[in-house]
This record gives sequence, structure tokens and C-alpha cells, in this order.
Amino acid sequence: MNSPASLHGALGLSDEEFEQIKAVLGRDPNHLELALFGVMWSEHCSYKSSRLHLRRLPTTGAHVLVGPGENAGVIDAGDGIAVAIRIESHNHPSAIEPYQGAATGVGGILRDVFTMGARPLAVMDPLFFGELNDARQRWLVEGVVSGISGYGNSVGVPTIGGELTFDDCYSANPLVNVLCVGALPVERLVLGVASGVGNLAVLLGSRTGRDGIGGVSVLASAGFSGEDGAASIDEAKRPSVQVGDPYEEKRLIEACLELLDGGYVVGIQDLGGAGLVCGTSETAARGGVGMDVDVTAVPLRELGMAPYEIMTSESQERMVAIITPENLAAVQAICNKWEVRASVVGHVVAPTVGADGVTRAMLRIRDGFDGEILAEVPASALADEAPLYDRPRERPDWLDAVLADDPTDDEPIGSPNDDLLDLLVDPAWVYRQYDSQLFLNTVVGPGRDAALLRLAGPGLPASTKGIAISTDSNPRWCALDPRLGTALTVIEGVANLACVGATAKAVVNCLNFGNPEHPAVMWQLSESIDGMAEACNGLNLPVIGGNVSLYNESGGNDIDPTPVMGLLGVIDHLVAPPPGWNWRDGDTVVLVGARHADGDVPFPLGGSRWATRRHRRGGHLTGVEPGALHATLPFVTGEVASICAGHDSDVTAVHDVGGGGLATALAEMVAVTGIGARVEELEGHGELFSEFPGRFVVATNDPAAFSARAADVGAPVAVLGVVGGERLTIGNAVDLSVEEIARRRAGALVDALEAN
Amino acid sequence: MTRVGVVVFPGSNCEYDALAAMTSLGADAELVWHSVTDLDGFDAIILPGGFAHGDYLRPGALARFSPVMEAVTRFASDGGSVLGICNGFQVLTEAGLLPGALQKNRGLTFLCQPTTLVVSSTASVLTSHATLGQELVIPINHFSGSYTCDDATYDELIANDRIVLTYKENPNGSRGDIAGITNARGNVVGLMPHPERAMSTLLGSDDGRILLESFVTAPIASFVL
Amino acid sequence: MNYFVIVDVTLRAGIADPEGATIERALPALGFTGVTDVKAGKSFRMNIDADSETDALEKATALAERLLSNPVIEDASARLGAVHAS
Amino acid sequence: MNYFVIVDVTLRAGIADPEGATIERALPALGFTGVTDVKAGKSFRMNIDADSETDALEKATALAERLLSNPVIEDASARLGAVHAS
Ligand SMILES: Nc1ncnc2c1ncn2[C@@H]1O[C@H](COP(=O)(O)OP(=O)(O)O)[C@@H](O)[C@H]1O
Ligand SMILES: [Mg+2]
Repeated sequence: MNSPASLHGALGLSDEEFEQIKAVLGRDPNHLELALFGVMWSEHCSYKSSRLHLRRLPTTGAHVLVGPGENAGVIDAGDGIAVAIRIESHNHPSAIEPYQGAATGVGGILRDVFTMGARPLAVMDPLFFGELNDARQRWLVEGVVSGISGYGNSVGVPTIGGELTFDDCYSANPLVNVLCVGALPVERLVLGVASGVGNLAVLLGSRTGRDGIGGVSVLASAGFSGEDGAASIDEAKRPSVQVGDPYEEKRLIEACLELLDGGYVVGIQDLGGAGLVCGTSETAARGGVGMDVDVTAVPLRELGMAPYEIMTSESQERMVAIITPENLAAVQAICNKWEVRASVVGHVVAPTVGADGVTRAMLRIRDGFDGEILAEVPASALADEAPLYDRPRERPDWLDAVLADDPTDDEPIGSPNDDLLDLLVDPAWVYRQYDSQLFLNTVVGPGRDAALLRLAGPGLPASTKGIAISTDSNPRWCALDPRLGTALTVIEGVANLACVGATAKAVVNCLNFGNPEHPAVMWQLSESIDGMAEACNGLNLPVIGGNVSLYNESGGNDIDPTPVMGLLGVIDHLVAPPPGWNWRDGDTVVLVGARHADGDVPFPLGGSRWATRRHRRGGHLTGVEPGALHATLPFVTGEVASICAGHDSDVTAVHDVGGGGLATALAEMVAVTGIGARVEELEGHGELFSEFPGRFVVATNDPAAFSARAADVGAPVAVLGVVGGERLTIGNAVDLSVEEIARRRAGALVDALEAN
Repeated sequence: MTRVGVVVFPGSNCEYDALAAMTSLGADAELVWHSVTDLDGFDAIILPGGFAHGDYLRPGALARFSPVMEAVTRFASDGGSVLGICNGFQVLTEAGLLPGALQKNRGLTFLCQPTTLVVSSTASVLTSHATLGQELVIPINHFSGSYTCDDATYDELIANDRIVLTYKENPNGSRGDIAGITNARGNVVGLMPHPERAMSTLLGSDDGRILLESFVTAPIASFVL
Repeated sequence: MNYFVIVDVTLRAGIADPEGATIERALPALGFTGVTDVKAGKSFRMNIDADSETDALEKATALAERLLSNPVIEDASARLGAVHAS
Repeated sequence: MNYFVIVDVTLRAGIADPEGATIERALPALGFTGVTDVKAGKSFRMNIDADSETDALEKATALAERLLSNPVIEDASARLGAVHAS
């Protein structure tokens, strides 16, 4: 275990890890080397607790061009266009400085995507906060949302959707995840690889300051300042918050894309967590070559920075490009045009033969290219050979009691009218702050089931294809059953894509969990990964990337398991908008998909928003009957895709049943159209509010024809009622005016934020 | 064919959208880097939306010193058509080509949403094809879109029919619900909403077409007040 | 010589200040009473290489008026700050 | 009594200041030379009803730290301004 009394302990390395480092080097590491291992072998960079489990995910498919392990996953979308996608968390920085934490999260995910040669086309932002009944939560929400808005809008990438969850388990540990998709001509795909001895590593972008070096700043106060040339101990106490500069990032994007267009770059890599040591060791390790890095060549923002600070700084808006020496002048010219700083900081060198006779590709940190060698470490030891942990896992013993405390049989309290009004929240206050339209691609923006974009952009081959993206999570489900909860979340994502006519092609995920040293958390993580694998195998979906965020805890309490699924879908011919929720007077409302959940309980309420609002957090989760699912999903997708291709249809509206259940889906359609509906009696509050996925509310003006088409493919259809009038009535249970539904939904978030 | 130059400052981000809108209207449009000092051969110039120079200091404050702005000023005084959309409008006010200033929105948040605009003057290169009182659904996308000016300027704008577009429901606290104004000659127009984002029903609205069609044809029809 | 100069930029009287107004409205709920007329402004700190204090202030004033403020809505003024440590 | 108080908010040393850096980069092209270390900050002016100058400054400091700045990245300080015309 860590012994914080030791320097390696203070750097987050265990005694065993320290021994392993000595074995790798065949000697004791010096302080700089120890710092490099400290950041590269951190949980954040090395995935040492999760990597073993992530191997169980399916990652291949004929259309997968790049799977997990690179900066972003990439699929071939057809028409010569590749789509890159990645999701990441910026949870802990956002808890300290919500604006900058969220802003730098956006900046980081954009770099992961344009590193692949893709122009970033859209961002999504799944967000999780505590309940809005205290001022700190409101400060966090306003800060995070304005940070995403401030950075994303300015850098010029539309934010087209996300998620917004309020639950007390996040009050001390908010979650800020960001997803980015980009596109590129297939032939321009570049990877973060350094190859070619004699090539140069050029650092592009911002000067380096002491941003985000909190972890290694112990070196300054550890009494070694003399040796490393660090400044006084006071320096260690200076704030390490990273500040984003979207203007620098915008110029960096344009410069990098121009460099890639011109073919001037052999490999390119963003500098995110762990900064320069990560960027140089990863590119060198992937290329099987060594790299000499001159710390004195790195442009600095502050005086007196020590080599360990320069190498591990997380200053934002920086990239490393590997280029041939002949191209240096051309690279400088493009960077000058975009006012982007470009400095040669590294030389690609041949692997060297060590004293033991073994040939290794070494990362050498030097004081001047011909100067003293300050650190010398095998690049792959840093990048790929971090220890792997199979941490103890144990199903928590409290779970049975929680499962047994099932709200499904709870007597309804009061009127379902009030329950329904309570569940309606319009997140428009959030997404109105985001530019969601830039690039003229946004066919369906934030606020609906999935975002839908034309697959077009500067430099892309012409195409009428579209892509759809949805981010989904359900920590309430996953707290009860992380395996089934995660599987259902994947299904919910696919259903969201179906609503806009897109067929799911790939998944990325961000696994936000508690402390992996708690066996219950490791069990949740492992179960969740298995659930994702099962669902993805069942739906034939590759997982092409993701991110794991652990230690989301406070005061010993772990957050509920929060795996966020990012679903990427493709639609082949997009010339007309999908029907959306726009039902019309006189339409017939039908439910498509299994009417009942799969099992003894037809309408489970465990983990539902209805139950959670009543502080009932127990109960069983039930799955969906696979047969109905496999007929329903492609059927709905096809119906909508046909409309998007410009064909006439009797279908006027499609909305999947998600959080808040069937009653909420109906009320949302009422709210956005201003048109009511008369729906038949449902089976009690269970059918009103149960949330199991894979079901759709569809409005059609020719129910006979629609039902016939559904029957042809075996998709279940049940007629629920008719559209029209100024009220939403559901049997004798719900009777609300259109006006009240719209007002309560529009006001829910704004009122909570403005409450003092 | 009308030759349209779309000026790109570092930090601009709607330049490709403006280019696409112009091209879809049959114009011969190209990007013009902000260091260019000569706009000969262009019939019309667009300053597009975005965050020129990061909007640092104030939106438009640094962009107005870009070399191209002297050329834009000459181009405008020679009667050339100039359109500033969103950030472009902010640049035009900072550069003194249009009066007033654009302050932060009343609600102190960025706003991206559809708005209904009312055409309140047709005496400009942007609105000559529209009809007075016509309502157009066009999105806004800005943080600093609240138009401000002193009373004398406001009276002058009213008296000379220089308010070209107003919001039906004021989203940002803009004085007199102003969404767009023109100079005295009608050849320089700035507006906060984005007509280039309203060119196709696939994307929600094509009400921007009538405005940009006016703008593209105005130079050929040699618009004179 | 190097002079440390601060330029203050404030909104001109009569120009709406939604930021100041919003802060003022939020104060009572946080327990701050008796605070009125809140106005939000900006400041810029810089080192100016100049021959004298007067020269430094003149340079800063020119900068303030030409660049750092928008005279349509803002007032700007320059002052010398406490000596800068460098 | 009413006191006119100014709260200055500046970025803490070591925190990146992209706005200041961008302004600084733009200056030579505008003919301003010899200007370095430009830092952008905020200021808030207000009237505070208090028993004494000390009391007014204390209130302003509390306000500055709780509402007007984020101590993780910003420093805030309060000072008395020239008497306000009211
Ligand atoms: N939950 C996950 N599922 C699949 N792949 C993952 C997951 N988490 C991380 N990965 C993959 O591991 C690689 C390393 O991730 P990370 O260290 O976050 O990248 P970076 O160095 O760019 O920050 C990425 O390619 C990512 O796609
Ligand atoms: Mg990366």
C-alpha cells in the first residue's frame, strides 16, 4: 500500500509499483523519472483498475476503422466519410471551478477528435448534479453550463444535446461528461504515432504554465527543490486550476486541420492529462521509436519552472505533431498564419541497446538536445506497462434489502395528475445557452430523443447521409442492477436513435463510478461492463472508445454507478426532417413495442423517476422481451428513415418511452405541440410511469395501414387513443389542460434555479 | 454573378455557413482572410458570425483593427454592400460603420433560439425584397446582442427609417426591440439574427432566403436609396 | 523605466447594467443588506515602459481610449498602481 | 452612513489569463509598444450602508469573497472609492 511518508507514496505510487519501476530501469529512478511514472501510472492515465474488465467489450466490426486505444474511435460511415467519436469526463475539475472545469473538458474532447484528422462537428454534455435545493448546486449548474457555452460556442463547435440529472448522490461530486463527434475524408485518418528516426516533435499551441500539476507539486515541497531547480515551497501551494482559451483552441484546430490537409504530419497527439510526458511517450511507444525531449525548448508562461513541472503540466490547448525535418518550414508558415506557436521540442531517435543488451525505445528528457540527460525511461513502460489490477469485487450485502423494498406495489398517493406534473422538466434553459446550429447541419437539435445532423462539413465529400447521436444513462437503474441497468441504457440509446431514423453503428461510454478500492464499486463496474457487453453483442454494436472516471465519492460515499452510453447512428438518405413529436389533431396514438416488461411484473417501478421522487429507491429491475425488441427497433427506424428520405407517410410523430414513463412521453408531446390527446385507461400508475425501454409512442393518420406494416415484421402495436383538444386525459387517472402541462414543464428548471 | 467576399478573422466561425448560403443563392463567394487590404472585384462583403479574436476585451474590439477593416470602410464609402451578421454586426459598430453598441443580453446568458423578426424598413440592401411588416422566423445565437445607443442616435435611426428588423418578442433587452440597422445610405447593414441559418426547411426555416436574396441581388440592381 | 498601470473601465451613466442589477438582486438572499447601486466594471493591469510617470499615464490613457473601452457605452481612466515586483 | 466601495477581482498569480495575453499580442500592431504583462480583471462599484469605513470594507470583503469571486482562481480586495455623488 501507499506509504505517504515516502516520495513515491506522495506521488501516488504504491511500494509494489516503486519496486516495479526499479526493475524496469534496473536502478533507482531519479525524482523526474519518478514524477513521470507517477502521472502516467495514475488511475486516470493508465486505467489500471479497469483495463482488465474493459477487455470483455466487443470492439470490432466491418465498419470500425479505429477501436479503443486511440484518441477517438472511428467508423466508416460510407460515401468516403469517416466519423470519429469520443467521450470523456471532467468531473473533479468541475467541482472546484465549474466554469473552467467544464470549459476545459470541452477543449480536451475536441482535441481528442481533431487529433484523428477529423473536424469536430458537434459536442454533447451529460451532466449530473445534486438536487437544486441549495445555492451551491445552483452555482455549480450555472457555472458548468456557462463554461460549456462559453468555450463550445466560442471555439465554434455546436453543442447538440446531452443529459441533465439531479440526484443527491452527486451533490459533492458533480459529473461533467463531454462527447465529441467529428468527420473526415476516410483517406486522411491519422494516428498518434511517431515514426521515422530523425523526425521532429513539434509542440503546437499555448505556452506551458503550472496548470494542473497538483499531484506532482509535492516534489517542490519534498525538499528536492535544489536538485530539480524548483522554486520555493510556496510555489507548490499555488492554484493549479486549468483555464481554457477557446480562441487558442479554434486557431489550433484550423492550423492542425490545414497541416493534415497538406500532408505535413506523420503523427499527431493532443496533450491532455499528464501533458508532455503522455504525448511524447504514447507517440513514441506506438511507433516503437525513442524520443529525445529538450525541456529548455518548451515555451513557458511562467518563470522558474522545473523539468518535472514542464513535463507533467496540463496547460490546455497544446498538441504534439511529428513531422519530417523537410516540412518544418511549411509547418511554421501555416502555424504563423493561424498565430499558433510551434516549437521543436523533440527528436525521434532509434531504440538504444541497454547495458543488459536489450534494445529499447527510450524517452529521454534532456537539458538542451545535446545537454545533460535528466531522465531516461522506456517509452512503453510509461505508456503501456502500467500495472494491471484485479481489485477485489463483491456484491454489496445491502443490495438484497434494497431490491426487496420494491415501490412497484406502493399505493398511489394523491392524484396521478400531480405525479405527472412533477416529472415534467424542460432542459431548454440549459441548451438555449449552446450554439446548436453552427455548420448548418442540425436537423434535430437538443431537446428531442436524439440529435440528428447532416453529415457534411468543410472538406468532406458530398453526401446526403446523416448521423444521429444520443447520450443516455440511468444511475437509478444501475444502482439496483448495474448489469441489467447498463444493458437497458444501451437499448434506450438505440431507441432514441430509432426516433430520428438512424441505425446504431457504434457505442462509446464514460464509466463514472465511485472508489475502486471499495469491493462493491469494483463489482458494480465489472457488472456494468458485462451488461454493456451483453447488450452490445445482442445488438451487434461495437464499443469503439470510452473513458473511466473512478473515485467519484465524497465523505466515503460513492456515487450511484453512472455509466453514460454515447450512441452513434447513421441514416443513409437525409433530405427531410423526421416527424419528431409533432402530432396533429385527429391522429391516432399507438404504442409500438412490448406492452409489458419481460417477467412476472408487467410494469416495474423500481428505479423509476416516479419512485425516486418519492424517495423510494429500491425494487427490482426487469428486462425487455428480446423478440419484441428485435422487431420493434428496426421497424421504427425504418418508418422514420423512410420519411427522412422524402417519402410520404401516415406517421406524424415518434417519441420513445424513457424517463418518467408513458404518461411523461405523452405529456411531452402535448407540451411541444400545444395539442391534447384522449388516451384510454391504462393499467394503473404502473403503466403510467414504468420506464422499461424499447417502446415508442407513435401518432399516425392511418392506423390500419400502420398496424399492417408493423404486423408484417412482428412489431407489437396497441392503439392508445386519439390526438386533439385542449386537455390530456388518460382514462380516469389523468386530466390536465395543455396549458398547465406546458407551463409546468417550461417552468420546472427555471423556477428551481431562481429559487433563493 | 455577384462576387461576395466573406471576411475571416481568426476566431470567426460562421464563415463557411455564410459561404454556403451565398453559393446556394448562385453567388460567386469566397473567403477573405483578415489581413487582406484590397477588396477590389467584390460586389458585396459579409462579416460573418463567430468570435473574432476570441471576443476578448469586447466583441469586435480587436477585430476592428484588423487590416481588412480599412478596406471594408473604403468599400462601404464607395457604396459597396456590406453585411455584418451577429459578430459581424458587433465589429461594424466597434469600427464606427454603424452607430451604437451591443451589450450583454438582459438575462446574462447566451441565447440560441428561433425568433420572429418583423421587417420594419425595406430601404436597405438586406431588406429590399421583403415587405414592410413581414414576419420572418430566424434564429439568434449570441451573448451580446442587446442593442444600445443614446437618444440622439435612436431618434436619428427612427427618423431616417434605419431600423430594418425588430424582434416581435424582445429576447435580449435590445433598445426599441432592434434586431438590425442600416447606415444612412442603406448599403451597410448589421443584424444579430442569423439569416444564413434559415435557408432550408430541413433545418427548420427558410425565411432567411428573402433577406440574403435581397443582399445578393442588390449590388447588381445597384441599390440606391 | 517600467511602470505598473491600472486602467479602469466603467459603464457610462445611464447605460443599462444588467450584471450589476442581477448581483444587487441576489444580495438580500445571501444576507447582505444595505448594498445599493452595484455597477460591474472591468480593469486592466499592465507594465508600461515609459520615460516618466506622466508618460506612462499618457500612454495608458491613449490605450484605454482607443482600445480598452468603447466610448459609446464606457468611460475609462488610467492610474499608477503600487510598484510592481519586477 | 453610505460608503462608496470598489471591489477589485483579479486572477491569482499563475492562473492563465488568455484575455490579457490576447490583448497584449494585439498591441504592437496598433502601435503600442513596451506594454507587457497585461492582465484582465473585473471591478464592482457599490454603495454600502455601514457604521464606519471599517465596517463597510468588511462587508465588501465578505461580499467579494462569497459572491463576486471564486477564491480558487481569483483574488478579491475591497477599497473605499472617492465619495459618491449621492
Ligand atoms: N470505458 C471504456 N470503454 C472502451 N474503451 C475505453 C474505455 N475507457 C477508456 N477507453 C479507451 O482507452 C483509451 C485511453 O483513454 P484515455 O487515457 O482517457 O485517453 P487520453 O490519453 O486521450 O486521455 C482510449 O482510446 C479510450 O477509448
Ligand atoms: Mg487523447
